[in-house]
Amino acid sequence: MLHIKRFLKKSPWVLHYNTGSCNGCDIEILACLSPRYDLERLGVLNTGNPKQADIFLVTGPLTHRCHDRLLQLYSQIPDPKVVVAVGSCTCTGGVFKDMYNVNNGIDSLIPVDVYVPGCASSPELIMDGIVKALEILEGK
Amino acid sequence: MKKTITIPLGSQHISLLEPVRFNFSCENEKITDVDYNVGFVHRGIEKACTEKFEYKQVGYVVARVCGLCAITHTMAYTLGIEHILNIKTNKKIDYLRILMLELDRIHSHLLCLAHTAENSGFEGMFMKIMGDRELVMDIQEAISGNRVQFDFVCIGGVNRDISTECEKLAFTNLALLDKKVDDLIGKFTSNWSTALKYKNIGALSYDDAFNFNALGPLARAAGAAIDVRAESSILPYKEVGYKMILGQNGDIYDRNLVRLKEIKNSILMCQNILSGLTEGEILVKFKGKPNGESFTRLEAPRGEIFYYLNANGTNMLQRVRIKTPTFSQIPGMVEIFKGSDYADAPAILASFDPCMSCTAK
Amino acid sequence: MIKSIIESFSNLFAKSETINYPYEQIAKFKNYRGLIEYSADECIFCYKCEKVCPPDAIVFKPTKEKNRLYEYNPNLCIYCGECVRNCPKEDLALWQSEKKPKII
Amino acid sequence: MQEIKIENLIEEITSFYDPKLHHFVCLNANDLGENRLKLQWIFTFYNQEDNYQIFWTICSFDEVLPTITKIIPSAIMSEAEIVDLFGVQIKDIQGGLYLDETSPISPLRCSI
Repeated sequence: MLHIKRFLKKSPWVLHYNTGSCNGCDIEILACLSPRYDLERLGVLNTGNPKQADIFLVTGPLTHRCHDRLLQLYSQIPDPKVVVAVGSCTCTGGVFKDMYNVNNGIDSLIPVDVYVPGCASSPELIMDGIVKALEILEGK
Repeated sequence: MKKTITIPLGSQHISLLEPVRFNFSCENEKITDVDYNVGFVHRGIEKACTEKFEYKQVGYVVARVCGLCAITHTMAYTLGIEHILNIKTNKKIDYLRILMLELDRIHSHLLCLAHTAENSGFEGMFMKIMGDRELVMDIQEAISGNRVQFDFVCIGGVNRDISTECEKLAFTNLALLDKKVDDLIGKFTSNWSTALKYKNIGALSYDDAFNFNALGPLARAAGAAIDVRAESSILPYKEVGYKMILGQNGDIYDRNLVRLKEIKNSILMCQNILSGLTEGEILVKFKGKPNGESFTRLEAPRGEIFYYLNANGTNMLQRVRIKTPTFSQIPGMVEIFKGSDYADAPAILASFDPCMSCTAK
Repeated sequence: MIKSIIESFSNLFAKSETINYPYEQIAKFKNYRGLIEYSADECIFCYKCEKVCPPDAIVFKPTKEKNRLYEYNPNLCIYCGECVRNCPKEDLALWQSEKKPKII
Repeated sequence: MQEIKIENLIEEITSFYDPKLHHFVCLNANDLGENRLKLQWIFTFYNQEDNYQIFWTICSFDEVLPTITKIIPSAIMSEAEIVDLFGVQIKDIQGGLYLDETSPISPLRCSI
């Protein structure tokens, strides 16, 4: 069993959820999987099931309706897990700061390990963030 | 014996980029009723535009309504406020604005086609189209300095001029893309898994297109000649070689083809603009504060976008109303879902190219 | 059919489209909109950048001395460049560099 | 621009609207303060340049407004949005399109 954990870290699977962003960061995450940047060569696979994921990519300021869904997804991901906040609005709220239906960044709800700034974060920055997340995952 | 089963799709799903929830009521394989929940990404931008931001900043804020048609939102807002402030822009500014609008349309359509291919189970095609899309993204980055959020348009003009290097890059990349789109048209008309199995699936009839107020490629695929580019004289679209593209049956196959042909037309427009660009000012100076109201319509990649602005002579606007293409099309989409197979639902959804961050604001 | 066979064979020998990023650098275009940089020596403290910034990423904090202290939050910035365009001493006091923002 | 009375709304729009000729853009609301709400039903014409037909009326927040979804099905979204954001009552239209229990109630209404 201990061995499996070692190999899990070689191929982290990514879960992506949008909590109210403008789609800009989401299409850049999609562009990360495209041939130009190709995250899959690092062993990263985009998955739809939270129970198989290791890295949680979140985009967007936390809207009220996404609140419960984000918490549910976060609790369904098995340990060890790393949360990456992609985009300025995910880190602090960005332009959407203090709007009436927004909670100013996801760190008000779940612990965040890596903050990736940028509006919209370029694939280069997202890859930097995932590489950093891998280092953290190794230590956990 | 018939038994109704409810199958949810969303809000988190691998084939969805953004949170939206559909509840399909199915009898055996057929969808009989659809319940939708689209408000996951409601942030309250309309309120913030009138209370938090001054009218000069609002252009940058409304760009963040949607990342896919960011330039269209800024443009519609800017044209509206220029109408109130009575600013006349010169030809060069208009052409540069159309150039960015059309580049945005190309990349958005390519993304939609890639998504449709992925949802119909053709992963290789997804990779190929996403690879081709990088050509347009490169032009956008070279011109505006950012890949997605351009922030290119400002009140009175544009923020950056095109350098000769950018022009050269744009010409080579567009010529390359033109060839690749020709190739894609061949694949989308003859290949079984992307094209032929989607004939007569998810169809919208000509009459329904009018009854449900369909817009953009969804309406044009059904043969309805609905395009704001032909109905509006704010931007000189007719001078740069705009042509209406119509389909026949309104199914997924036709929608894909209409998108591909529109990309061809947009490439032609971009090339015309780039070869006919003259020297000139890129920013017009203006004075005063806005007072009055304006209605602006513009064609986004997904259809008509509408801005209502009301200003009362102060730095803050009194009311900003944003109406986006997907917003008014949802009743039509629900109608298309009824009667089709559940297995086709993700592909139909992807072919609508829905934009939820637009819808919920 | 024949066309696609020829295409797939030529793809075998074509140059790879992927950039091997963390080990290889991505070439950036000129005028890339990166981090905003500031020089206190040149600043005339007109506070125009603070006024125009949509998300309030630039804030001048009051201090005991005469001039206020410039504070910039890259995690709040939306990289629109409006502050630089409004700066009376553009390129000297405030400019948009081509550096990437730092990841924490 | 054409002012109409709220009682005649359905008749006016039924006699005007032809799906093949007119395009319904949206229903727009604007809070003028002092319990007055300006409503605008915005239509355009297909194949004509920049031609708007706007029906407008001013009503109060206590009135129950009629719905036009029987004539124009796509109006349901605009109406549901206004019910949510302004707290207006429209017959047979439910709120809850955008807002939840934790969100503020009718946020776009003037506070005065």
